[in-house]
Amino acid sequence: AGCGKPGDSNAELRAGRVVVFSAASLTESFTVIANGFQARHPDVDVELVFGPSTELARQVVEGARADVFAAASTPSVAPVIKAELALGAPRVFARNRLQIAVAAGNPARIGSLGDLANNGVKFAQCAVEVPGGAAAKTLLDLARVNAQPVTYERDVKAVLAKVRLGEVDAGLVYRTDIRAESKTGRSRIAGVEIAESMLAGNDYPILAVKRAGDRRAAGAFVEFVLSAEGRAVLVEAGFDVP
Amino acid sequence: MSREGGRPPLPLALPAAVGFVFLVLPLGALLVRAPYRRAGTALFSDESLQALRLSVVTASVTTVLALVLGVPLAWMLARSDFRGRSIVRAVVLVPLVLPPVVGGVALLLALGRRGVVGGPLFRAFGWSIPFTSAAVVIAQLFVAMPFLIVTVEGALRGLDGRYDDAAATLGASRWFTFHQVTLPMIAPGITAGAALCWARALGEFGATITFAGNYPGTTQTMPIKVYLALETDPDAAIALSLMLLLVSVVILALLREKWLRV
Amino acid sequence: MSREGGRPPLPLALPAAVGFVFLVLPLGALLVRAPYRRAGTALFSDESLQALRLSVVTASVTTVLALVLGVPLAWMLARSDFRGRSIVRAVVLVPLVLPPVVGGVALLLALGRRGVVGGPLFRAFGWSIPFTSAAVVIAQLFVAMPFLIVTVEGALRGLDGRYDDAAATLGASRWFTFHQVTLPMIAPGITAGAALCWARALGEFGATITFAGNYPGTTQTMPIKVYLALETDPDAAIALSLMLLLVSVVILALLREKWLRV
Amino acid sequence: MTAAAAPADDVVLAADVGCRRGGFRVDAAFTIREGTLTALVGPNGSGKSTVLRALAGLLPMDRGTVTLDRKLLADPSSGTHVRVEERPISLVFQDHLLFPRMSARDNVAFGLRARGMTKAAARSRADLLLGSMGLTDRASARATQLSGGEAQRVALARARAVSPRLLLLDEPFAAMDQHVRASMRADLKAHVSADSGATLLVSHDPLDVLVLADEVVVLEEGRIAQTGTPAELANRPRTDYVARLAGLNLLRGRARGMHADVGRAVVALDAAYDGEVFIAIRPTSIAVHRVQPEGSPRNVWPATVGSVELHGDQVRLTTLGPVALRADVTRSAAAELGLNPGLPVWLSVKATEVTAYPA
Amino acid sequence: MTAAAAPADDVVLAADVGCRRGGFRVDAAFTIREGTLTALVGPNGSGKSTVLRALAGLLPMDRGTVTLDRKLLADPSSGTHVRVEERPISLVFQDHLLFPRMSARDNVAFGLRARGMTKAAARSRADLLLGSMGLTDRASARATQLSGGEAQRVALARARAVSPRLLLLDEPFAAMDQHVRASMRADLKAHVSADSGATLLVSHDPLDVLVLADEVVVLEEGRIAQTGTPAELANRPRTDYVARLAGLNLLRGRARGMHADVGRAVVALDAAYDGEVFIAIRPTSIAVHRVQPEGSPRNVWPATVGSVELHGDQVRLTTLGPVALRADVTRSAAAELGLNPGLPVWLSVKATEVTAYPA
Ligand SMILES: Nc1ncnc2c1ncn2[C@@H]1O[C@H](COP(=O)(O)OP(=O)(O)OP(=O)(O)O)[C@@H](O)[C@H]1O
Ligand SMILES: Nc1ncnc2c1ncn2[C@@H]1O[C@H](COP(=O)(O)OP(=O)(O)OP(=O)(O)O)[C@@H](O)[C@H]1O
Ligand SMILES: [Mg+2]
Ligand SMILES: [Mg+2]
Repeated sequence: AGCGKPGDSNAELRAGRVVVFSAASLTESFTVIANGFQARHPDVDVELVFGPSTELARQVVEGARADVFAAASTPSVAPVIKAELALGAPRVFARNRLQIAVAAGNPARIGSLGDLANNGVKFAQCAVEVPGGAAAKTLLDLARVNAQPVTYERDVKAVLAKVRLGEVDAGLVYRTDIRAESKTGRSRIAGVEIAESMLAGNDYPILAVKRAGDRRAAGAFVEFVLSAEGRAVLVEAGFDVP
Repeated sequence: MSREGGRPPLPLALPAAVGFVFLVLPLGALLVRAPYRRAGTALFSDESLQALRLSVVTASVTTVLALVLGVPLAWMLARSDFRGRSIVRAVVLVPLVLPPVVGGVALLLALGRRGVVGGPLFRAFGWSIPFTSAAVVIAQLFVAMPFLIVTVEGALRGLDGRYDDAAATLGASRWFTFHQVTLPMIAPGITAGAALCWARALGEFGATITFAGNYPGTTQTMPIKVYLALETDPDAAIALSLMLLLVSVVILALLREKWLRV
Repeated sequence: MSREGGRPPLPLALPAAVGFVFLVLPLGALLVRAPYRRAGTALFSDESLQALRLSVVTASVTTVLALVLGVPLAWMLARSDFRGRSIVRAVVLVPLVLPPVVGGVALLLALGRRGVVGGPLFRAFGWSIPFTSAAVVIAQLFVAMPFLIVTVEGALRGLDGRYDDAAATLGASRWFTFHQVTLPMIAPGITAGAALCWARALGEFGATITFAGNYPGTTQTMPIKVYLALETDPDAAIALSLMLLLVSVVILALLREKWLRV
Repeated sequence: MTAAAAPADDVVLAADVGCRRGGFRVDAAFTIREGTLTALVGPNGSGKSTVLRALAGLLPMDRGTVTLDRKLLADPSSGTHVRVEERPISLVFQDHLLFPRMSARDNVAFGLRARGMTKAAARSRADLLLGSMGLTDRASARATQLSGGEAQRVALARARAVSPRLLLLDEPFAAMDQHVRASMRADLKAHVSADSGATLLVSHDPLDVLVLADEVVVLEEGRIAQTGTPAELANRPRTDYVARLAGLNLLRGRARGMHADVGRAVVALDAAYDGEVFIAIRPTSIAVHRVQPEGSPRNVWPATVGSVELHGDQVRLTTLGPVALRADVTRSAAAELGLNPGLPVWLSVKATEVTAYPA
Repeated sequence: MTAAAAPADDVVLAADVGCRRGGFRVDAAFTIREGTLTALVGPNGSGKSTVLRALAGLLPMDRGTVTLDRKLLADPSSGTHVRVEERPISLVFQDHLLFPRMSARDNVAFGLRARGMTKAAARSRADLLLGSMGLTDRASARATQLSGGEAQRVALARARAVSPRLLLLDEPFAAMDQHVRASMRADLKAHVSADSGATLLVSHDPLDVLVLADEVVVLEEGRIAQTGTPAELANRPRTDYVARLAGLNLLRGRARGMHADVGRAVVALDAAYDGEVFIAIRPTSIAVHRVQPEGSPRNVWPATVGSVELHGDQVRLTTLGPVALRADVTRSAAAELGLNPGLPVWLSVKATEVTAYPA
């Protein structure tokens, strides 16, 4: 239940500062979004702090200065809610789906999720303890694909690195990751769409922190992320938006 | 050596006490706040024990390899005067400073399937090192061996070189002198270096997960398990850490007692 | 010491060479595959330089503190015979084995706003340690000081205790003896320990990000920056690591030359 | 003589040292008076260095007491053990133990600086001392860059710099050349005669004992075998070791009137005794003959030449037979007699040249 | 005499050592023949240990050559430098340098094991050697648990165990007691007389030189000051150091016929000389008087007593005046004359007691 009224993203804001804790996978999107926000509110300084979601959550709980917290999974905001530091309920602002990452040219000829179970195919996924791994497990289970990865990486980027370096033939990663990779222009990675991808995915929640120095500005930033402008940036990055 | 105690001087005892309190406080807090109730289940799962065993075994293999390769390297640095010695020394320091994850990337670039050395190996024999327990050892060795080398080099430099002279006048080759005279004299330094190396290998996480990956039973070491547990169940992570701690401190203490008695 | 070179014996030179190749290969691969073209932009951003400076400064402060607290602690372990010495030694080994992230959690439990010690401090004075540059130093100290302690203890144990006897017969207190006789004699060991401590502090990531966070400028050290860069731009991460590497190896080499000349 | 008895007024050190080292045990009690030097002598491994270490406090005692200037320094029975650095005692170690990373000057200055003297003052005092030892130009050399004799002189200077009440010297002259040794000896003599506390000197050189010692304590196998002034020891040795130190032959036997039975022979004595006696014979007073001599000497024994050693103008023989003796003859006499190992000879000594005293 | 000349048939070592150590420089050439012992003597810091280290190969030479058994071991001019461990040379260090973590037995066995002998064989050989040195019961003790004299004996055994062609001994007896020293000396003498290569002995003890040495090399300030047999040196010392070693007074002057001018006095000689001469006078041949003596002695000088030292039955004086001399008088004579420092006296020496020889 919220007590403060979330501000309108277009309303005038007093000069101030917003510290945004955001999941590392949002680095590119939020940098663009923050620039957009600042263009709208030139007096407000947006300071972005990126890191692993769970690490950031722990920092918020331990009293780190944070006004907005955008996480890469719903469970990772739980400690903040449990510590009663959320200003209102977290709101899902983006959703990510899985894709199969393969080396450019797809040498192992992976065409579907089922190909991961083929003999001799080495693939990597995230550990089930992290959101990407949980999604991958759900997806494989629901799609009834009995495939064993050679490694449970700690996050999607590590999976991507293994694919990039050719250590594995394929990896289960987020669409956004492959999109970001291809944007660099000299990508060594290609994506293979998964027909069943809608069966599992990952929600990105955002919330303003109760302790926020400037609740109005924090609220405004949350609203801005959820606004059309923010959503456009996220879609561009490969997210599904609600 | 020969004189017994007396009270240690304040300028030493005081900072020592401060240092000790500083180190013991977090440990104490960890013990006080440990989730003992819920610990049992996390601890005695098969997977935890598997990870613990893998950690202890790989760290021990790593330490043995580090002794075999690192002590001679330390000797070369301390006692031999060859061209490029400062380059070798710099190279030895590199893994100390390199963030472990980057170390893992470097290992992939060198020994991975498409690596500088690993590539030809893979094409010729079909060998692929990553994702095996051997890769765990390699990652740990890369990160932990420098600790041994630097410590042993320090011990060698502190040694009175005249015993080497005495050995040579008795017709002993440098190798004979090394293992008969030098090694016993730097035993405390080697013990210290091996302890550091073992501990560092046991706690290694970044390079291991990057180079060797994470698969229960073959490459999932305890620190990796702890890291992942932190994502979902911090209590379990603390319980696992305490278990790792207990086992390793007991092992180190036992070895130490045994070695220092010699 | 007094005799010059001659060729080093094969049983030493061979493993030393293997060890060296093993350490240099990944570094070489890193250098070969480094993204030099794109490196510049990543390197000379303000944020990178800030992170580098923060890293070097905090690691240096950490090393100084570790020397002040750790050398006396090592002396107590090696030379003083007090009850509970084996417990102190075990405590010193703990941070070596504890996964750094758990170390960070332990520090939060002890010194955090809700910690065993940090709680009362916060309530009484409003002091909060985490997420400050001081917290970076504390995290590094917790993780890195044991390396110094173990190395220096090894050096002390290798020392001929009779010089202490000689000093005592001249009326020197144990403190005077310590800083006039013992310290100069274990200088190589202290150098080694300080180098290890500095390097470990410089590369510290897990405990720092957990206990100190990662605000650019105040708590974002180079390894944290590298870690985050790995998430978005692996090439930049490698470039940053190489920069960290270069700077630190140069600093260590310079200090080493200077200290060893004494 | 034992420390347990109330010491005389001018006694500086009253020691009764009981301690063990591995399987070796020392028990020795003696005192040293103000301004005197006591020589502690004995064979290798007899426990001399051990006694010195115990006095300095470097070795825990398990029995006895050490009292310096009426202050109890050590008494295991009451748990007293004054710390090494608080005893006004310095020790010159047998292997000198100079601090290897310091210059000779800083080694000598060390004790003064430990007592709070400024670095500059201590150093200039050290330079003075080194100068008086003829080491001015080596003062800046590191301890490891000194020759053996130089190092030993620096060690001596270092111990004396702190003006201890008890100076313990463990073979301080062993590595010095003749000239330096003589001058160090003279120096020490001058120092001791002043009001300088007590000095305990370990040495294997009879000359050191003769020239320097007021009292001699002979240690053998960890126990005191004899004590006395140098002259007493030189005239009436009571152990083989002391006899050798004094350059005498020593026999032991059972006397009855003017004769003593020494096992395989009988010795005619200078006077009448009864019971166990020691018999001392000077090597130069032994005459050597190819044929059995006639005439005045009352002691005549057959013997075989054991070894022949040239000592300058003299030849030293050891002889085997009913009485094993060392005899000194002139070089020309030795040549004339054709002395060679294995040669059967006759030895003769006048009864007046034989000194007997109760054992 | 120099190594550069073609060495004689039985020359084992031909050395011409040129090297520096810090600011100190040594240049010395000498040879040693098969089965002989050369004594290397000289004041503290004269470079004896330096020469030994250079011969062993522990110190690089910058000039000269070392040839052992006709094999060139070192020659900086051609870059030859046989490695230390490949030279058939052992060295007993002045500070013995026993391996501290090993037992006495293992120290002695070390060189044999380094040559490939099995551990058991080397140890039993070591036990034999230690037994012959009277150390059977200390064989298992660690090197750090040995007394000074014991350690030195072990060091000697260790060096001899490997049967070197050249045995270098740096004051090997300094810490030994009289008895042990005599027996070690006899032992060494027996060893040297056999067909045993060459031995170079550094010692400050004149007796060692007298008893053991076939040749003596005197080193002063890094250069050879005199060489010769012990007798040559004892009779005709050419430096103050040698004179002191031989126990003589040495003067230097310019002779004209039967007299020599020694600066502040004139000395009547035993024979006629011309030019620079050395003059040696035995301390016992100097008579001391309170009033100017009349009669036969041709040399009479005024003097002042400098120091008086008691050496057993004898009193040793040093005198100041136109000629500074050491004189030995009997104890009774000294008492009679009331000799005390500062006393003006007259010294007299017969011309026949004066030995002069060209400088
Ligand atoms: N640390 C030790 N442990 C066991 N035994 C020892 C130890 N130190 C000395 N000893 C033994 O104790 C005995 C006495 O040794 P100490 O050094 O007192 O002899 P010393 O009279 O000084 O002889 P030296 O004239 O040879 O120096 C020796 O037999 C020696 O081997
Ligand atoms: N490492 C060194 N560096 C500089 N000078 C040195 C070094 N070692 C020795 N010296 C100097 O060289 C000179 C000769 O030393 P050496 O040890 O050869 O003398 P020595 O004849 O053996 O004297 P002693 O009889 O005292 O043992 C001495 O003045 C000494 O101080
Ligand atoms: Mg001794
Ligand atoms: Mg010498």
